[in-house]
Amino acid sequence: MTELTLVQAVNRGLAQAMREDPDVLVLGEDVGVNGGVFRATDGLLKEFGADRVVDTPLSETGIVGTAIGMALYGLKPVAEIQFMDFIYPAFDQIVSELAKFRFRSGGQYPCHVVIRTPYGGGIKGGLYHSQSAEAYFAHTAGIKVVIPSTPADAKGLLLTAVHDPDPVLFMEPKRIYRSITGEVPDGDHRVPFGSARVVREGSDVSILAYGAMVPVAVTAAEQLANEKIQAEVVDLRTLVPLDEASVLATVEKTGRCVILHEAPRFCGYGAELAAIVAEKALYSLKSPIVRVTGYDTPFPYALEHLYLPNVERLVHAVRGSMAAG
Amino acid sequence: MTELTLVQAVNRGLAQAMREDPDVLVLGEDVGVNGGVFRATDGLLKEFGADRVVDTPLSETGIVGTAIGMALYGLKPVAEIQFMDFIYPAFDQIVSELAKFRFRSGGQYPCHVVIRTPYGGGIKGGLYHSQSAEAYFAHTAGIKVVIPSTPADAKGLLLTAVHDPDPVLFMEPKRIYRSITGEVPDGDHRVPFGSARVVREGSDVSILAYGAMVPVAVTAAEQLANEKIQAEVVDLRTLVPLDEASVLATVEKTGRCVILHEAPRFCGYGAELAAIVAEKALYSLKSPIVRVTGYDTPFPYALEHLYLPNVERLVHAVRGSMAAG
Amino acid sequence: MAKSAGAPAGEMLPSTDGIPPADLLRAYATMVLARTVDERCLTLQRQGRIGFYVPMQGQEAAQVGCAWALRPEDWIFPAYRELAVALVRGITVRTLLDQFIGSAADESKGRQMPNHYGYRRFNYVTASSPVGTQISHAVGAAMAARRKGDAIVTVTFFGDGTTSSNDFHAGLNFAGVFRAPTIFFCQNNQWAISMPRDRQTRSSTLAEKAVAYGFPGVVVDGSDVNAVYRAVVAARERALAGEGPTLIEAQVYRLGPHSTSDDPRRYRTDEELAAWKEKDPLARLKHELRESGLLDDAADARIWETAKEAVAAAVKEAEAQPPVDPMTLFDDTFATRTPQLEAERTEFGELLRQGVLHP
Amino acid sequence: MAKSAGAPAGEMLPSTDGIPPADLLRAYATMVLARTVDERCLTLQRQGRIGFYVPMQGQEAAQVGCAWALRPEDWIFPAYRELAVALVRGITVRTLLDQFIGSAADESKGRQMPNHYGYRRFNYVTASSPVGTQISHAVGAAMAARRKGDAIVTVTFFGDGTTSSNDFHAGLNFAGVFRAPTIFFCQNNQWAISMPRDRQTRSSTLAEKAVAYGFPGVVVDGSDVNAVYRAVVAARERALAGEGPTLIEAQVYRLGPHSTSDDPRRYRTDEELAAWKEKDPLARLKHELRESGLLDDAADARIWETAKEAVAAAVKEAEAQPPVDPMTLFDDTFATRTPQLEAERTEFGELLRQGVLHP
Ligand SMILES: Cc1ncc(C[n+]2csc(CCOP(=O)(O)OP(=O)(O)O)c2C)c(N)n1
Ligand SMILES: Cc1ncc(C[n+]2csc(CCOP(=O)(O)OP(=O)(O)O)c2C)c(N)n1
Ligand SMILES: [Mg+2]
Ligand SMILES: [Mg+2]
Repeated sequence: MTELTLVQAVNRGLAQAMREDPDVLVLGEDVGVNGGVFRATDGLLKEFGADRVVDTPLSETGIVGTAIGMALYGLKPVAEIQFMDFIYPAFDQIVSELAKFRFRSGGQYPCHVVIRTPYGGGIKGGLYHSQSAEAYFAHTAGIKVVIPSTPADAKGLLLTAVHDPDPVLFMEPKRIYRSITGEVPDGDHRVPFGSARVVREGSDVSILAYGAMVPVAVTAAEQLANEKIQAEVVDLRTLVPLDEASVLATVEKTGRCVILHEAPRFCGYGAELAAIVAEKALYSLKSPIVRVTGYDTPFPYALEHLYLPNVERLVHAVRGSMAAG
Repeated sequence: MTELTLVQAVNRGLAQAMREDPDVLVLGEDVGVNGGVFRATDGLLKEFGADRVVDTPLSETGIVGTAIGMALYGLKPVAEIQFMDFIYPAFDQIVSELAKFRFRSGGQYPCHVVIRTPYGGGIKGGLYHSQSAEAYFAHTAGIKVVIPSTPADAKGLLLTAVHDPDPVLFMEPKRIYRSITGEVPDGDHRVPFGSARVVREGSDVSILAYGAMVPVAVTAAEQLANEKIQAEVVDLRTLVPLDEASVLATVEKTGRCVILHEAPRFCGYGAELAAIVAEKALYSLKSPIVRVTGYDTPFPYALEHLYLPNVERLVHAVRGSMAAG
Repeated sequence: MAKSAGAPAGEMLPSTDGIPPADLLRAYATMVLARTVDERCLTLQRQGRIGFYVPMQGQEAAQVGCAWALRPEDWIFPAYRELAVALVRGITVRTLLDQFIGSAADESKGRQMPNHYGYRRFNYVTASSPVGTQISHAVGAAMAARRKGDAIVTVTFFGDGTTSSNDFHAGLNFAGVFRAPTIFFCQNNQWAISMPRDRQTRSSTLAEKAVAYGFPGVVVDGSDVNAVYRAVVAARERALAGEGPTLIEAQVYRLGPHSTSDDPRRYRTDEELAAWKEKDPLARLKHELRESGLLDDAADARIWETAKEAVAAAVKEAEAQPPVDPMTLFDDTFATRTPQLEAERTEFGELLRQGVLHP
Repeated sequence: MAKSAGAPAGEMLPSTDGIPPADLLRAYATMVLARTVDERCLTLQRQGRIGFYVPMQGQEAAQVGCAWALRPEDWIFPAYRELAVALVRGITVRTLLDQFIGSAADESKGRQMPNHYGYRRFNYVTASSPVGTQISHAVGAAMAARRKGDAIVTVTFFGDGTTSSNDFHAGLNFAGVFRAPTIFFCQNNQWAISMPRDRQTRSSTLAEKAVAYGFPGVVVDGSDVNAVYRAVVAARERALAGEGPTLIEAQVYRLGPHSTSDDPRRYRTDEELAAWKEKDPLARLKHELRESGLLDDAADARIWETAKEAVAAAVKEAEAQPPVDPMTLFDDTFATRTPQLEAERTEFGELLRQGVLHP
């Protein structure tokens, strides 16, 4: 066990994977000499050389396209997209190629690329350094979507991703890259996909969250406990595959469901969670489902603090959920 | 009034807009000399000249990017993406630029581009000529998403789109381009955005649909009527802005909600509809919400007929909804 | 006849020579076979026996010349029009027809439209429809092969229109920077559906676009199977010597429609077509073979006859194959089904059993 | 001092000349002003008074030389590093600082990070962060202007790294095909964050990439304000004469960090920096002005002093502006709010009133 920040845990996870398996390599903009703009790949060039830590030209299309080619040939590339807001030039490669290669070839061509990318608000990044674009990818059949919320999960889920036979989009909550530290198991620590984590037990209301919203949910739950409201906080960890059983179990237990994410509400990931609950746990619901999310505008700059869901907004929403029904 | 197919109605709508307003122009691959691969732009080159019916190089990035530049300068470009499956190279331009220009400039730079694109299955087009990608765009703040299901709406909504001050994604259900005809008003016929159409009234269950799924819903409703199940069919027409009031009204009336779309279920547009109902009309629900959708796989070729929601699957689902609760 | 195809054997010849004389007849036979398959498939499509088809007539010499210069270990990243490349690789007509029909015998499980095939055992990567996306894959695979110590090249095929795509730019730039052992084989067939080459881009040749990426671009007469072969052999040697990629522009003409959904009379003249028919690559090679005494009319007729019979037999076999098993729909989205897919599959199976859905 | 900026008046000079002598001192003063703003903003950022900053030191001559050759009617599509272009346009320091601070006085309503500004009244289009996307906009706007009969050009700015982007390829190709009156102004500042120019692409110059699109590309010494001016005047004349676009590569150096989040010592040497500091464009123009008797030390000191005072005054004013009104969050996603946005806004207003959210 070592006490690490989330970004250090990512770094150790990458190093671990690369040490174990010579087919693992890292590529992206500024990942080599510069060690990544968030230092997630710091030190890797020195340890593994320019052949395995590849500084690329400025083209996300090229990064993902060449990573796919590498994976088809048998390497295990981990591509970095510098900010999730810049993943769109690679969207065609991800949606048309990466996600569909196995299917369209009848299983002949698996395509195990991991795409790592920092996402989310809270760093005063405005429209283009703050987006949470998980819903686009969760809707895309053929790609797994993973978001850790702790240093231990960051390493453990990343190692699972690198060894997974399918494409994985690995979203890193950059807002908590350094603001939280935690014990991280040394060595080949792996956290399985599709298994949510109950961060805090509670009997009154379920809060479903992931990534940088998990600490917000926990703080809110602590405040709510003072009001004798016991909130259960569930960290989904992997959006695809979703641990539907855990989602249904907590809602069936508490009868109330509050969904929390940073992305805009309309057609966001929370909509799917709400839909699943409305389809499969309707009769357990004591009050209407509530979503606490970013607003349906582009991400602002000056008003970021009001755009991002925070503890106050969540507490208010949970109180509302308790009062209803 | 003239009896037209849906694709003819699109064609007449474009001609109408271009005759009225010299700032309207059309651009895209094969839209000029060839008249579009579905002939949606047939005859326009002859009437309006190569200056206003622009055959472009093979780059969706370039098509949308130059259309944005034209709109910034004051033209009203209508860009065609040959198949919706090929919109992804333009995704960055749509999501990062088109949808955000007005917001990021504080209202200084509106960006009224219309993107027309044929979407959906049913033509044996396999993975790359069948997709229904509406959810990606409905989740993107700043762009309207419109899908007609009749010839009259095709013309009326298209004319509204061309004159709308905001970017509009206009999705055309190619499967019914020619299979249905209908009376279309001559001249400047406009159908407002944000107003759903009750295609068929019913008291037992609400079917929410759009585009090529509307005729499927109507046929199913007719069959169900034989079983004394009166289904209300609502054609959403515009996914953004959504006519939420009509959605809630029908569900509150019938107490049962079946959502129909071609796209994969997970994080599809139906999830948002389900979420809204679960948030705002929960207490009206007599049975769990049901979604009848494409499966969460890429779009297949040989098995297309089993992938696409059809009348049988919908009827079965409605019966299930009636039996439950 | 299927055996007439297949990768060339023996040592690679110095790059100044064309296809080895001993192979030339086989190369010709492969071109004839490609033409025969092509014409047959256009008919099958018209008759509704296959759903769609992308013909390649006029491009046989470019494809055979290129493919003949490669080794079976070299990886191919095709577009959708490379029938003759597939045949040179040794992929049988029957195998291809299984894909066109989309039966249970299709090695890709009937997942894609006709012409979008691929076979790992032939190092022929499964095609997609979006143009150009394969280009950067070829670059990545070449980098991977080099890293693994495999002395192979990757070759990617695309058309004149596709030089405008994002991946053309990204792929060629990455290849230049990383000196990837990749051959970019552009079949400039003069048209991208209805868009003529001159309106696709203002560069005077497509080959000269390589300047932007710092490596050589060459133009070659794509009706001349030997010229193409020589260009590809040279590019392959360069790549394996660590000197990096080459862009080859083979100038050809698409004699047929873009696809069975296309009507080329809407955008091009009969005169243009007629002029290019004069340069038919099959006629050209036949003429050369006759001049050098390798072929006479009787032998030529036999080659055509053999091709026709082989195709007829393959069609018959392929049409006898059973349809795709519906339950396979839920395979291969992921290596193993997620709980969500498992649930959808169960429900789907139930609908089939109850007769709600009909296979 | 703000008045020293602004577009040049009078007839455009023949393209063989540099900036008109009568303007040269104003051009120099604008460069000094840009440098002064730049240094002040780096300090403001360190002090937490603005959130982020992208410096442009080293690129003043390229930007001023280019902008000076344009007319106010010409549309500018910037990246995020074109401070001196904005100043030449007549956008005041105060206006820019309002944006950097993101106050209620920001004409873009505090929507974006510092440096991402735009002003319709100055024909200076609002920047975004994704690199390159502005390039195809410039092409579309140029086509639109021509269609509307406006004799203007569009000019788009981007860096060496951005030549690898999708929109560079698409934009230049469209411009070539449609002969758009667009000037592609590439500031090759040798680095794309930590990626040196030579590893960005293997072409020998960036200008030669224009070959791929069938129009001229020229290299110009970006430290020489007159050389840049001449190149842009020539390109502008070409464009207005209907001869199409030009790619200009101005070779410069980014003297500072990529942004305030960057530490350039991680990837480049002090020696390299020192060598380029020798070519500081301000020093160069100052030297020329002294040689030609247009400037002496006292006058130079006054120019710097004036700039400093202007900037100090602007900072003071800008910092006194009130914060953005929270309720504006729901404006400008669409021209008029959808029912969904109206509902979100109402709920948001309620949360503010109830003290759940704090402005
Ligand atoms: C990204 C994308 N946009 C549009 C299409 C539709 N389309 C299919 S082929 C084609 C033309 C391709 O021309 P070219 O690259 O010259 O190849 P050719 O078909 O002539 O062999 C177009 C526009 C597509 N497949 N992909
Ligand atoms: C599409 C995209 N990918 C990545 C980034 C992150 N990024 C910001 S600036 C930059 C380098 C740009 O280099 P260059 O084009 O040379 O311009 P310069 O910053 O040197 O002026 C990168 C990689 C981005 N803004 N957009
Ligand atoms: Mg072509
Ligand atoms: Mg640079």
